[in-house]
Formats: sequence, C-alpha cells, structure tokens
Amino acid sequence: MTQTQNDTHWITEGLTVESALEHVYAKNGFHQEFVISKDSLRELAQRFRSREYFLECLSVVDYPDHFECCYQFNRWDKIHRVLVKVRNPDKTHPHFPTLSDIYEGANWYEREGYDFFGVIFDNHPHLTRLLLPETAKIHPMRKDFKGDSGTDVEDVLALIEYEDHQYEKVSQELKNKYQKDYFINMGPQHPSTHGVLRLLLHLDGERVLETYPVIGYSHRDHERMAEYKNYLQFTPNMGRMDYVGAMSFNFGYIGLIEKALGMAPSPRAEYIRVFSTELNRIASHLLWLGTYLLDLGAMTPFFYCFDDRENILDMLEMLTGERLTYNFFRFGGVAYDVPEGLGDQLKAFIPKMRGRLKDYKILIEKNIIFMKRTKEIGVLTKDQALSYGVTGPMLRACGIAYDIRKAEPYSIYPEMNFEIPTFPGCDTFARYQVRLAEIEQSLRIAEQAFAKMPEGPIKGEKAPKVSPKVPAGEFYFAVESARGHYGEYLVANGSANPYRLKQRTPSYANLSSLSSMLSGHLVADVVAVLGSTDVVMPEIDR
Amino acid sequence: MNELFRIILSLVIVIGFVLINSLVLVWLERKVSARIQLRRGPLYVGWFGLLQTFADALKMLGKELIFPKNCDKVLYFLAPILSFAPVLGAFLVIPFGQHLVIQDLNIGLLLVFAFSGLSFIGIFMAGWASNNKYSLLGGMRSVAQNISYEIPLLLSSLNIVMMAKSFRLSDIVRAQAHVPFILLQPLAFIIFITSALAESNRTPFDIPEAESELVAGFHTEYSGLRFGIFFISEYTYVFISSCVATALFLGGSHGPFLSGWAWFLMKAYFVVFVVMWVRWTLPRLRSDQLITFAWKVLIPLSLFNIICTALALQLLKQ
Amino acid sequence: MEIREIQKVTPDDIQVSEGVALFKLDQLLDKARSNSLWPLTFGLTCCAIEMMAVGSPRYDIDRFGFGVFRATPRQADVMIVSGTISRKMAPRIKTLYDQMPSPKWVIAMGGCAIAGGPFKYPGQYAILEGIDKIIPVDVYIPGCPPRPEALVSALLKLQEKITAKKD
Amino acid sequence: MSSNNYIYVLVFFVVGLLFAVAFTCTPLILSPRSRGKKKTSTYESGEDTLGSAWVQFDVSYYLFALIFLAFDVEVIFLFPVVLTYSIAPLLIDLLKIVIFIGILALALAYAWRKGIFSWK
Repeated sequence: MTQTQNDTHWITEGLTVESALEHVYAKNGFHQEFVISKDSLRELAQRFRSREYFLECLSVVDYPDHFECCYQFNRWDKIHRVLVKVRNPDKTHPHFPTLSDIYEGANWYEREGYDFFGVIFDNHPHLTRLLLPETAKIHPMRKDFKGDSGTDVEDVLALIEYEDHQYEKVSQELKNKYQKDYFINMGPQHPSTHGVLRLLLHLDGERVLETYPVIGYSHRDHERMAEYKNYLQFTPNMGRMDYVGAMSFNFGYIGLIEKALGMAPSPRAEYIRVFSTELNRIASHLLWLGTYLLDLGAMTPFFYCFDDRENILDMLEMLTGERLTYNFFRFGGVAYDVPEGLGDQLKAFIPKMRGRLKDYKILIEKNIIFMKRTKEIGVLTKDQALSYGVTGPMLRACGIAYDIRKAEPYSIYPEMNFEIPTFPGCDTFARYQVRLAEIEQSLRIAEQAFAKMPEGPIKGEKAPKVSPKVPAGEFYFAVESARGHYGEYLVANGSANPYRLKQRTPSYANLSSLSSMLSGHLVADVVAVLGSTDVVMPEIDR
Repeated sequence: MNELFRIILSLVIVIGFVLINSLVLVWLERKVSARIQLRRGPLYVGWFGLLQTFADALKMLGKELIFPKNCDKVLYFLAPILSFAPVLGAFLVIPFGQHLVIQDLNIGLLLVFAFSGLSFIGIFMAGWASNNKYSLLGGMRSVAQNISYEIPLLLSSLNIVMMAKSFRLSDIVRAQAHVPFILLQPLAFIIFITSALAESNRTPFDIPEAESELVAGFHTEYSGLRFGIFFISEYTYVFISSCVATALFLGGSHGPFLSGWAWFLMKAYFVVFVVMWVRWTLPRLRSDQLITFAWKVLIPLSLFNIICTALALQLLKQ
Repeated sequence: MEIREIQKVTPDDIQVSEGVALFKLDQLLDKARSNSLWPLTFGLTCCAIEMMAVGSPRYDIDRFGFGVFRATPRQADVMIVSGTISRKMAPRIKTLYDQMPSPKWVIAMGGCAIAGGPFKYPGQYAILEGIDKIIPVDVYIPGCPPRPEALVSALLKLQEKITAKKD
Repeated sequence: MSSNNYIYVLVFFVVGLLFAVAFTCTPLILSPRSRGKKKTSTYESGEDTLGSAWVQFDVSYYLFALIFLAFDVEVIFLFPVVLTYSIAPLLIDLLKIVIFIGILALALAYAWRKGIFSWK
C-alpha cells in the first residue's frame, strides 16, 4: 500500500526538513522517513495527534557523531508508518523537546531514554530513572559504557544503605503529623501484581487518589545483550522476555531478520509457525483468565484454566521440547518437524476446549458478583488509548479492530479466515469478553493451519547455516502477540551484531495507561483493573 | 460437689471438641476445595492426609513469634486472645441432643449472639494494633461488615423466637417436632445464612482478610500460633453458626431412626459443607457493595418478615 | 577464574536456636515442620509461572501439605526465589527474608537464582548473579525454567534435609 | 436439669481466656530465634512503609456506626416485646410493633436518601 505523494504533503508543510525518504513498505517496514530539526518536532507531533495517529515507538540511538531520537507514528485503520528522526550532535548532554503533554505514552519512553542514554528531554514533568535503581550513576546503553561486571554485591549493599537512610529521613517527616490520606505500597511482592510491579497508591480511606507504578524490578536489559551477541545467539532471549506468549516473540524477531535478509521460510514452516503461535496465544489467555479470577476472589477457575493450559503445554512440548521459554524458530524455518502424535492430540483438544469455553461463559459471565466487580470499572476511553499507544485486547475492548494479523498481514495469515472480536464496553468486562472471544478465533486458526499444512522441508533452501550478517539499514517488523502490537526496530551496520535493536513491547504502553484508569476507584478495583491489563513484567522492564 | 465435677467435665469435653473440630474442619475444607478444583488435597501425611492439619498446628507451635516494630504491644498481644476467648462460651447452650446440653439457660439464643459478637472486636484490635496499612484496611472493613450484618442476623432469628415462644434453644428444638421452621420461614433462613456467612468472614464476604487485595488482611503481621488462633476461632465460629442454624431452622436433633445427637451433628456438618462449597465457587464482593447490600436489602427484608410473622400469629390466634 | 567466597553473608543472618532442646520434641517438631512447609508467593520472572503450575491439578503439591501459599512472609516457612534477581529487587528480597520468622528455608529456583543464568555476560550491570550472595540458600534447582516436577523434588529434598539427624 | 446456673458462663469465658494466653506463650519456649536487620520492620510487600499506619480513617465508616447504634437499640427493644407478644398475641401489641418498626424503616429510608450508603 504505497502512499501517494500528494496525500501526505500535510506532514512536512511549513517545517524545516533536512531530508525526506520514500520507503518500500515490504522491504523495511516504513512508508516514509523524515529527518527534521529539533524545534519543529512538537509542531509535527501536534499534526499527527490531530489526525488520529498514535505514537508507536520512540527509540534513542547512539551514533558515533550524534544522538538520534526516532519517533514512529502509525494509524489504526489504514497502516501508514512514518519514521521521524531528530538529531543532536552534542554527545555529553543531548537535549530534545518533550512530547509527553501531546502523547502521554511518550512520558515513559522519554524517561527510559534519559535512564539508558542520559538524553535530557526539556520540561518533561518527572524526568527521573525509570528502570534502574535511584542510586545508579551509569547510562548503560551508551556505546562508551563498558559495564561493571563483578561488583554486583557491592552495588546491592550500597542500595540497601541508601534505602535505609532514605527510609529514616522520610518516616521522620511523616511520623509526627496525623495525615488523613496515606501512601501504601502494593509492592514488588504482592499476590495480585503479576510479577514484580510496585504500585505506590495514594489513598484516602479506601479511595484511590493517585497511582504511581514503579517498574524495573525484573530489568535484565535484553537490548544491550543484543549488541553483545550475534543474531543467532540472541534468539533464546526472545523466549525469556514474554515467557507467557513466547512464540509470538520468536515470530517477531525471526520475522524481522528474514525481512532484513529478504528471504522467505519454507511453506510447511509457515503453517507450523502460525499454528504453534495460536496455541501459545490460547495458553496465554487461559493463564490470564485463571489469575484474573483469582484476583477477584474466585479461587476455583484458576485450576480449570491451568488444567486446559497443561494440555496445550503437552502439545507444544512435543513439538518444541520446551514448556514455557520457547526457542523454536530458526532463520528460514523452524527447528523441529511435527511429531505424528500431535495431530490426534490436537483433534482431541479442540472440542474439549470449546466445551470448556461454554462452561466459562455460563459460570463466569452470568455471575452477578463478577459483573458487579468488572462492569464500568477501569474505563479507558478511545482518546486515552490513542494518547498512550495502547494496543491489543485492551484496545479492542474500546471497539477498535486494530490487530496486526489483519492490519499488516504477515506470514500466511491472509489465507486463514478468522474475525477480530471487538466489544464497545471500554471497561474490564469488555476486556474479559475480548480475550474469551479471541480464544475461539485462535482455535479456528490453529485448526485450519494444522489442516492445510503441506508436506516438505521445515527450512527454506536459502536458510543460513551460520549466524547471518544483515546488510546495513533500518528495519521494522510488527507481530500480534497475546498482549498487543509487538514490534522491533533494527539498525544494522552489516556486521554480525545488530547496532541497535529496540523492542516495542505491548505491555509497556498498556501499563503506562494504568494510572489514568484508576483515580477514584477503591482498593479492590485497583486489583481488578491491573489484572485486566494482563501485563507481563519482564516484557516491560526488558 | 458434682456441680464442680460437671463443670470440669463439660470444660474438658468442649475444649477437646473445639480443637479436634477445628483441625477436622481445616482438613475437610482442604479436601472439599481439592475435590472442587480437580485435585486430591492432602494425601501423604497420615492416613488420607488426616494428620496434615495436626502437622500444621504442631509446626505453628514451633514458629517464632515476632512483635512488629512500633506496634501497640498490649493490643497486639490481646487481639488473638479476645478473638478466641468467647468461642467456648457459645458451646454452653447448643442442644446437641434432647438433654445433651451443658446448661440450658433460658436466654440461650442471646448468649450465643453475645459471644459471637465479641470476636470481631479481636479482629479490629489486630487490624489497628499491628501498625500495618494492610491490617488497618482489613480491620476497618471487618468493623463495617460485622456491624452491618449483626442486625439482619438478630432480626431473622427473632422470627423463630416468635414462633417458638422462647429463647431457650431446647424449647425451639422441641417446637419443631412436626415441621422444621425452615419450611415456615424460608426468607428468614436465607437472611440468617447470609449474615452468618458475613459474621464469620467467609467468602463472598471475606473482605477483612482478602488474600488478593490486602495480602492477608488483619492478620498480616501475625506469625506462628497467634495466626493459628485466628484460624481456629474462624473455623469454630463457622461450626457454631451452623449449629445455631440447625437448632433454629432444621429441627435440631429430631430425626427418624438415629439418636438425637447423631442427627444434630449430621445436619450441622452438612451446613458447614454448604458454607465451604460457597467459598470455593463465588468471587469476593467489593467492600461498599457488601455493606450497601446489607443495609439496602437484608435489613428491610428482615423487618418486613417480622411484621408478617406478627400478623400470622395474630390471625392464628382465633 | 578466582573462586570468590560464595557465602558472603552478613553475620546477623545466621540462625541462632536458643529454644529448649527437648530431644524427643525436637524431632517431632522437625517432622511436623517438614510436612507443612508453607511457601511464600514470591514469583520474579519465568520460573514464577512454573511455580504456579506446581499448584495446578497435575503437579498438586497440596498432597504433601505445601499447597498453602501464604502471601505474607510472617506466616511463610519457605521462600522460593524463582526468577532473575535484578539489583533493584535484591534489597527487597533481603527485607522479605529478614521478615520471615525462623525456622525458615530458601529454595533457589532456576539458573538465574543460582548464578545469573542466561543473563550472565561480561558487562552485565543489571542483575545480581545468584541469590546466595545475600541470603543463605538450602536447595538449588538447576534449569531454565526447571520443570514443576523438579520443584516438587526440591521440596521433598528440603523435607529430607529438615528431618535429617542432627548429630 | 434446667437450673439457670450462670456460673458456667463466667467459668467458660475465663478458661477460654487462660487457654488462649497459654496457646500464645508456648511457642516462646519452643521456637528458635533468628536475628535479621529488618526482622521486626512492618511488612509492606517488601518495601519500607511511608509513615505510620495510624491514620484518620475514612468518615463513611463512622456514619455506619451511628445508624448501627439506632438499629441495635431497636433490636434490643424488640427482644422482650416479641417474646411477650408471641405468648399472648393481642391486637394492640401488634399495632405498637408495626408503628415502631415503621418509624425505624423511615429512619433507614432517610439515611438511604441522604446517600450515606453510596460511599462518595
């Protein structure tokens, strides 16, 4: 879908543009690219915001002679991905204008840019460390940072010292005055923050005045590891970033490298990829359903959902050898062929799962207490979803049918007939309905993909035997993971290691919209809304 | 002399029964929840896992007791004691058989409600004393919930008093010789069971110790046997309210073949099973929905029920 | 590679047992403790999902008495450190370990909790390579993530360690 | 056998108290002690608490306590009335009960209209 030139003249009208490029979408994932000056960035962002574009991703790249902020804007209905670059030659303290008042989603991206690169965004409301501890003095993603391996215990003890001192100082101030409202830590170790997320709640009695999510408790920095490892060595990290829906992360990374190398996997591998990704999506939604109802106080559905999930894990373990952190995709195909026992296991599983779905609908949806706990709770309007860049089931619960499998079809999804379920509710009940309907759609896709799977090799003939060398250039590839739009922005310089590999993960944007959904609710709703966003922490902390 | 002997004997029986019964109820709860959740529950500790809760109790005996920093030491120490102490008193008047009752006081029903009303003060003290925000939330919620559900509990039991013309539990049981009151007062039975569930903090009314929101509610800071005592008093209150429910509504120890106390225990344990069954099927209500449900639905219904019973008595008089 | 002293544990973590040493009762208490190890719900990353799977119907540890997952450290006996320990999370783990009443045990689950796992490379600045650098660990489970059966066998191994004869 | 001997109530309550005290003191003898820097710090999911938890709590809880007071007095009044009425159901007593309950239903309706239950 190449964009006609006159159609997009409004983007650069009256702005100082250093260079404008027209890209072939199929080759590297962008439609257009502009390099503009720093001071016209805010004006351009204003135009995109008014024309229903959402800020897909902001990646800071550390080039030898300058710092570069790459903003990507995209639309829901008609895909038109524009890459806007802003450069700043000052290498010690680069300054860029902030977009956090136009796009609230940019707030966390900019804090992460400051955290990793030391890039300062002027008049950003709260420019502090996001993922690293407060005592960190390093900017790790800069090319000149060598990493301090071996001093981990000293760092931790220093952090303990700092926090004890901090605790003494703060608790002295608050001790003497009887305050009406108070702060409570729904902190890293809490039964209903899935993984290690800390919510600092400002409460008055039981009512939530303000929520401050604190993340970074499972930060392992996959992006910096990518720069240390070559393309093949980095594939295991994909299974450990979103360990609940790891197959779609494999799909995203391997798809990106195949697009960069310009090669196609073998047809049989395409079908194996799609059918295993869909099974993994069902397993992810089942895990969400079990833990979500556990948060609302119903302890029994957790065991039924895990029972179904075990059947899927058996099949995927038969296929890939792993239960959770899959490393199954290879450049140009998949690692193993389908064992013969898998077919009839799948044929036995699908009707059982459909039966169970009917039970879930009757037992959960009709339950008056479940409805009262989820209806009109945690409402996310369409405009908020646009400004935070929310994607996936949370967006489809606001009535917008944005799904990468239909919006930017990849692999063999055009041949599968399935719908994108959307519900207009905008609240946690609608998100529940979307995910349950998605399980049915994924069942259909898995059925068709397994039925239409041709015979043949599981690796394309041009599949590289050794870790490939990607030609220089910038590439972007997006995939629909269980939580939303998972994309990767690759800057390759022709060597065996990527120069910069930015992961645009869906839960990062979804969680940043949490504080806007929660004000005015009770403590019990905080748990319900957090559960409905279905976040996976290492995907956010990377 | 035999009065003193009788007191000591009944004391030993009641304390033994309370301990054994709470261990059995915890084991029963884990087995029932396991069956509902497609799994087996405690299996390898003792025969059929029967010794499992005994092992838990013994382990708690050996756990360290920690006083949290800047907590109110006296209240913190008193809270579990006050929540366990009234438990024994409630067993005084429960009519296990025709004459199998320790002391048939003529204010039987009032005594049971008086003692069961005392326990939530222990819960609130625990919530406030441990100087922990989660416990504070749990304690405040338990206050609001217990005072809201005390009234429908008392009002719905008044209907039975009106029909049995006495507060003495054995009289009430005797009055149900032909037809258990559950058939004559179905609405009062529903209100009674709902508010009894709320009084003993069972799902869907278990907001004081909501695991998913408040980590462990009012007993967040309690370790070892102090937490164990809260556990024992909760399960004993479930048993007491089901005994009162059988005495008031299900015709106590009346039954065709078996002896009185066997019928009574069977009915009581059936009500306990229903309470456990409800726990593992329903989600938890939010605290404001729960309280408004009591004030907007249960109390008006029970007031209306009293007026109807009074009218019925008036008509039946002629 | 110089062998760094693994047990760099500050002295105030050592468990001091001043309880009255009634010989028979101690063994009975240990038998009871081993049969009712209540784990602390404390999942970090990928191994947390396998820890949840251990409670599911197929691997059900409630058969052995460990199924009661307590969310507060005050009532937990075993801390199962499952996942990668980032340097921001390490002080919290130390606090939680201190808040658990003794007797308490720690199971390091997965490669990351043992020694950094797949995220250990020269220049790693974000993770603590191994939980035994700040708290004493009783049972290690290799694997990334270890299968639920491995966690069940680790808990049984911990049982043997508790009831082993202390000569 | 139906002697109204209230000594039982006192003895059972006192023995319950003593038993509970004994229960909470036995572990002090049997349990080992561990020393940790943050052993006694209040638990707040791993973090340090910001300020003490003894705060002025939400006012809507105390409004419930006031209405509870009114209704509890009503229930206490109803106890003897209901008993005597059931023994000799006179019409005049029925009217008194209905009027009394009607007034209290009005009090409930007034509290409902004033929005005490809506937790704003």
